[in-house]
Amino acid sequence: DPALIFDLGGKFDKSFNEAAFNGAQRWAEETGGTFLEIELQSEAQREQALRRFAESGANPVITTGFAFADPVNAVAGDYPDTKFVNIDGWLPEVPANVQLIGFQEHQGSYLVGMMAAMASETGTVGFIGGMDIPLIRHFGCGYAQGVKAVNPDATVIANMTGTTPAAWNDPVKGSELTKAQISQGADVVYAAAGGTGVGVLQTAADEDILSIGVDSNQNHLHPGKVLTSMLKRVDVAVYETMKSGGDVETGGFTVLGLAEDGVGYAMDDNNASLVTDEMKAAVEEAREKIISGDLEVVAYYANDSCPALDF
Amino acid sequence: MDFLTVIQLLDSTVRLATPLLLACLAGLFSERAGIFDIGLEGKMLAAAFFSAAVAALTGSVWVGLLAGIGASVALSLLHGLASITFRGNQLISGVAINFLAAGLTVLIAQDWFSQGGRTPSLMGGARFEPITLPFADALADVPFLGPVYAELISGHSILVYLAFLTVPVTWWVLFRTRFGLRLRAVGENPAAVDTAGVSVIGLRYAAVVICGVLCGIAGAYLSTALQAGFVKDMSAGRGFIALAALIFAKWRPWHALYATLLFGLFGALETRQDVITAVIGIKVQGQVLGALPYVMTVIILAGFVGKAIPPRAGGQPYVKER
Amino acid sequence: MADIAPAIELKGISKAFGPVQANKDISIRVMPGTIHGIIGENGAGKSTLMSILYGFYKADKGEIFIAGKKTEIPDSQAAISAGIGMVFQHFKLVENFTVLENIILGAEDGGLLRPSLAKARRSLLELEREYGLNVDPDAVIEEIGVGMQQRVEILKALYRRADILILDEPTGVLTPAEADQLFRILGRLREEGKTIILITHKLREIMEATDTVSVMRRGEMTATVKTSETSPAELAELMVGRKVLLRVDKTPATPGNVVLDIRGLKVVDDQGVERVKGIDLQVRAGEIVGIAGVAGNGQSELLEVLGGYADATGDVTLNGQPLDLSGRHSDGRSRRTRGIGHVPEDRQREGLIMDFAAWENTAFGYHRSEAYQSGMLLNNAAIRSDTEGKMQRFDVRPPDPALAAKSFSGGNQQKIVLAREIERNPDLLLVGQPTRGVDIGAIEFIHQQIVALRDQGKAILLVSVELEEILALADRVAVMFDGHIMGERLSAETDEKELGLLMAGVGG
Amino acid sequence: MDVVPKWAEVILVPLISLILAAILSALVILAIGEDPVAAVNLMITGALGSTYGWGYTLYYATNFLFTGLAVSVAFHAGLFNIGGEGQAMLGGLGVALACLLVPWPHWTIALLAATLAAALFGAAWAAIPAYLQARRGSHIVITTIMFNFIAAAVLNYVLVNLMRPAGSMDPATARFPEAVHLPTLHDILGVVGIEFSKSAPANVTFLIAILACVLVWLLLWRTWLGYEIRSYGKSESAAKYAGISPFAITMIAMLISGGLAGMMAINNVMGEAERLVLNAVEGAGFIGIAVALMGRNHPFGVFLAAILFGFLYQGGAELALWTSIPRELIVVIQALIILFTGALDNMVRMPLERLFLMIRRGNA
Ligand SMILES: Nc1ncnc2c1ncn2[C@@H]1O[C@H](COP(=O)(O)OP(=O)(O)OP(=O)(O)O)[C@@H](O)[C@H]1O
Ligand SMILES: Nc1ncnc2c1ncn2[C@@H]1O[C@H](COP(=O)(O)OP(=O)(O)OP(=O)(O)O)[C@@H](O)[C@H]1O
Ligand SMILES: [Mg+2]
Ligand SMILES: [Mg+2]
Repeated sequence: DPALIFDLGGKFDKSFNEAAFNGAQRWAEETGGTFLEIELQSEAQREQALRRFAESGANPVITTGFAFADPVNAVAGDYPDTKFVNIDGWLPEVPANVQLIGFQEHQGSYLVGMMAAMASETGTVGFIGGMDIPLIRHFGCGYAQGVKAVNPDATVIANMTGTTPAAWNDPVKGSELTKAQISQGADVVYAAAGGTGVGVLQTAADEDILSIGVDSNQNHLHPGKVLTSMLKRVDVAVYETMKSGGDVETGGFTVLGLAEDGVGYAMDDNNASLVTDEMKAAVEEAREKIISGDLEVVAYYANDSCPALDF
Repeated sequence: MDFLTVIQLLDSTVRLATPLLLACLAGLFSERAGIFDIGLEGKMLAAAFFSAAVAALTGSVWVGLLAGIGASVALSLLHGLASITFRGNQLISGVAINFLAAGLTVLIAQDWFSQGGRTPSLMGGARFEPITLPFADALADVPFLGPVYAELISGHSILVYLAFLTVPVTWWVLFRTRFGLRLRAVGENPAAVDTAGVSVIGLRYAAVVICGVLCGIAGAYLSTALQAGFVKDMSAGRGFIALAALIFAKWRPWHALYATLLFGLFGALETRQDVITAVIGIKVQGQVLGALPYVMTVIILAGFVGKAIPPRAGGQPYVKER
Repeated sequence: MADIAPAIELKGISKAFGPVQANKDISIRVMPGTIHGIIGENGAGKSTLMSILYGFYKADKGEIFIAGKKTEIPDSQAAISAGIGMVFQHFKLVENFTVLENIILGAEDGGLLRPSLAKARRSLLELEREYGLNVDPDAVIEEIGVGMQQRVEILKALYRRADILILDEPTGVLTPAEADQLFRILGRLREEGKTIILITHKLREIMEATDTVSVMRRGEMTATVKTSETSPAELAELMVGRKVLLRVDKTPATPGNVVLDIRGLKVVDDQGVERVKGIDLQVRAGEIVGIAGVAGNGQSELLEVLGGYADATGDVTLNGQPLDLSGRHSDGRSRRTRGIGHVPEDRQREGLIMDFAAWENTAFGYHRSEAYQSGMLLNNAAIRSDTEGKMQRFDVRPPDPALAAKSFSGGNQQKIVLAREIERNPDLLLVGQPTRGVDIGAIEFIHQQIVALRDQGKAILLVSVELEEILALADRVAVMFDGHIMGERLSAETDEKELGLLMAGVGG
Repeated sequence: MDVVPKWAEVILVPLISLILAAILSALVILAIGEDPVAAVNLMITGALGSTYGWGYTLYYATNFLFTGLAVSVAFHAGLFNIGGEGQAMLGGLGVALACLLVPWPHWTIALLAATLAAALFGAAWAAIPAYLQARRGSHIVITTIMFNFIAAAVLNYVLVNLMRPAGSMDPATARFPEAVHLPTLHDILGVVGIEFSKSAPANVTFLIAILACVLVWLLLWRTWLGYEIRSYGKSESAAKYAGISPFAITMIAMLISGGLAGMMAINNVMGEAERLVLNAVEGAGFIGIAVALMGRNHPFGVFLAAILFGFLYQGGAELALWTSIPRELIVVIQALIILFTGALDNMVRMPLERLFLMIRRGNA
């Protein structure tokens, strides 16, 4: 059986752990298979869970979150017959039985940034991150580049919710940040903040501005108020990995960008009226260019800074 | 920094201060009666969940509010059982209540709604809506006072007004009524109350229940007024900040208002990097901004507040015979 | 006589605190309009018995009759309703409340404070006029003296219309003048037909004020006699179970060199109030100098400065060497290394750590001395064996070094402190209120120890509010009033009357 | 003089309390539709049934030992140090700097240096609140709470902006060099021929924690400094009479307390993760409060309480691993155990007292 280990946020984090769970769920429903799962409670359980699942014969062992890269690296050597897959992680060298799946979040964020800039009437848009970590800056950086691509004079206001894990579950602060950004003129806000994002989207809807969801399709939360959602198809990654089972390819990086439909923007009935054809065309064009390599969105990781936004 | 920005900043201050204020006054009642309560956080969280959950189920925010208060009071009574009846350690009991609330809320939420420890989004009558005070729109254009009235004073949920009203009421109850006199006495010297023929246990339970009611309102405010539903751990440490505010306020109602407004202001400033940049002239780094409220608190505490003396019998169970 | 029902009758009262039998099958009758004294050693069970009558504790067995009627007293409310008022040994006042607030607490009229306070203010004026109990209704308790605090306690009882008033060691903390006033008030109350129960360790008070007296010993009521038919000596023997010397037995002093020389000492307290206003005083080897004075006239501050825990200005020398009055070398430890021992005025707040075992308290203040160390660690065995010796020599009961200080009676707590300070052989011993609240058996012993130290040629500075004690113990008396020394007298050449005038700031 | 004999006080009261907590927990487990007997079984075998389980139990216990001792030492001085969390975070920074900046030849020297660094950083973080309390009267409860938040911001800044290896997305330091890896219990016990699980993180720090217990005990009850700390904590007025400096004791007690909290980092940072991650302390500072209170602020009590919490953490992990019981249930079980053993203990003690008194009277 495959095993799935959720990061500390817990499997219902309204974010990528939840997406991973949905992917696994879909696989289970379609194949009738079963999978092992655990929600971590502490840092020390990372290795513990990896080893326990490996020892019990689970294969592949899928982990979500960059924090798993290091423990997976440490454990993999002891279980050569088990395959380990980590989503979001990065390692200088990837062991033979480990596969790292990375998403080009900045590309997806770039597209929703473009949409934000086009939907904005004030020329000011907002970004609200959860905990201040590089990954979230990475989201914000792609977003800002997209905004600037459409409107070089646009202002991007970026805020982080906090510096502790509590920043992922503080919708009240998310609301307050949203209001603060609205006071500064923002009329589209992009939330990459887990449970805090619930507050952001809510307040945006209450205050009658547009918001952008993250990770999974959150358009339905406030129909007609959520411009789009930046999709990060963790569910697909997990689904595919589980489907390959023990034969999953390992020993390298899988990069899921726009080309692979690993990231993207969500369109459905809930936001159909908000997205004009013009927007769609522009975004589609940019998408093609990014895929073809004609357009390069700079990743925050490239040199730990962002050309379009100063954190 | 223009006038409107100031108004917005203060508006945000009021919203952020309200849950702190309610929790702080809750703690004030309890601690004035000699029962230390580090379980404010847990009670607020439990109330946030139950008010949102019941509001979602019934569609009525008022029923939800009652349920939130009920849950908070239940935890208060547990605290009372441990620290009043069984003379246990009040700090431990408080710690336990925080854990209990953190665990139970998600467990029950998952059991009831299967939405990953969240409640469904509240809509319509299941939520406290902002209230527009009379003439707010008409007066909005009056210079200075207009915006203050329309933007700052008007447009909050009823619980905000309730919270601010609680300050004078608390003051009045504590210092102008028989109950208040006895309550303060029991926190200073329970033996004096006992020998005066008044039940120490009864008074302390009453205080703890009031604490529960106020924490309940604070929690309901979070999930049904500021937000439209419950998210796990959504109290996010506000109970502890309220506790700090209580010490800051030296256990006095009006000072509690000032202290929580100050914390609210710090919180509001944290969301307005632009204002801070404008005021001090340089752009502050994100993490520095995040630490600012806490650094400011320490500075103010060290510079201006001086020694805070808690109620003398605080934290100790009343034991006559050993 | 026979047809008047007793105001109070207790029948077969028993009370145990866990394994301790505090009261054993106690019966007692108190007639209305009389003052009934109760005496007994520390821990005899006096306070417990009265607390049962007042509903503070619940008796395990026994019956209570008030004015001939069997009455259940499950709590203090019931006692108050039955017309009983009690002034506890340790006052039950809310320190940061005003006098008025303390008085109405629990006896308010209606839910609002203002009318209650106004009404209480009026009644207070009446009570004041009636009994001469003057207090400032708006003073905060922690800012007034113990004498006034006690009047507040009495007013509390009278305000509740008590017909029966219990006073537990009321004079322990009072000055002679305050005590006299108290007894005048008690006299007036008796005249009005009120019944009073008075617990005290002072036989003089029993003899002067009471009509009948009961003696308690180890939880039992051993005797009840008419005061007019007994004598202090008899009472003392009934109480302690042996003959007690009621006078201090000492030879005239032979003063030697000046040990302590104080010149121009001034003390300013935290609030900036000058407490000691430039005093000169000398204490010689082999003499006891007593400081008399009403509490709050600077004596406590003087002791604190000499003990090293309050700052002061002026010149003080010990055996000719100057003593730092502020800074690093002005703390309790430096004083001890210089040979100053100190029995503090408040043994429970200063002299002892109540939660520590007796043996730990034996090291208190001397815990860094060589004798108690072995290498980097404390030599607990040495401290323990030292404690055992001290407990034996000072007759501390029970002689169990492992028992917490709070579990000893007041007298025995005082013996622990005294043993610690005296056996260090200090050149100068500071003693504050050595026998406050201590029973006569222990008083006799404590006085003997202090005199013995003097006879070894040590200098002793004694502060006490008990004039009787000062006169009996000191060789020379200085009277303090308002931060000044009003005068010095040889105790053999003065009397209570002269000292009393000095204490009131008259003469000099 | 005590009514309840010592053995009953020490064994019977906690045991009955634990059973009560277990019964209530079982009811909660039943309520969410799981099998409580199986769950308890799983917890016990998972945490105590193998050297592997013990390895984790002891690892967690080590963390709690340090933070619990930290809270206790301050408590004896009458100071409520809620800042263990922040102090341990800073301790982690000290360990990371010590391990990364200097090429240590051998783990023993590295451990020594890291311990020192951890203690110094932790102590430094406690020093400011201590000073403010001693000199300005600023309430230490607030200042230490504030310093927890400030520590989080500091650590975040350092990890995100300064110490993160280039290219890594993880706000964490690089892995420490091989030379500073601490021997695990597997390595240590292997020397004496005891088979201990290779994969559990309990390491030599556990022994240091036990040593710390002994040292704290010695300090508090066998040195004049400890004597002064305890005296000051019991009665400030008496301490002044005895010539004990309130300022010195407040500072010293808090420095020791902060140092102990900081030393937790040699376990979780150097011993387990071998790098410093943002979330390294994850609440152990707060658990330390519960551990100290439940252990009645005595090092041996702290030891037992820390093991109990270690058991709960590890047993809880096993539950989460092999059942679909959500992790919040474990939080609830923890809460119930803290409640019954720590706060409702008199509910058990009072009837016991009556019982023993009856027996005593019956014999007399
Ligand atoms: N609250 C209490 N809890 C437990 N034991 C108590 C309590 N109060 C008193 N005792 C015990 O009961 C005994 C009687 O105490 P009590 O206070 O009645 O003595 P007392 O005669 O008033 O002494 P003193 O002259 O010192 O005031 C004491 O020896 C003590 O051990
Ligand atoms: N709560 C208590 N627990 C145990 N023993 C107590 C308690 N309260 C008082 N006692 C004991 O009861 C006896 C009398 O206590 P009490 O409070 O009357 O003080 P005391 O001995 O008169 O001392 P002081 O005169 O200094 O007040 C002492 O043996 C004392 O230790
Ligand atoms: Mg007594
Ligand atoms: Mg006494």
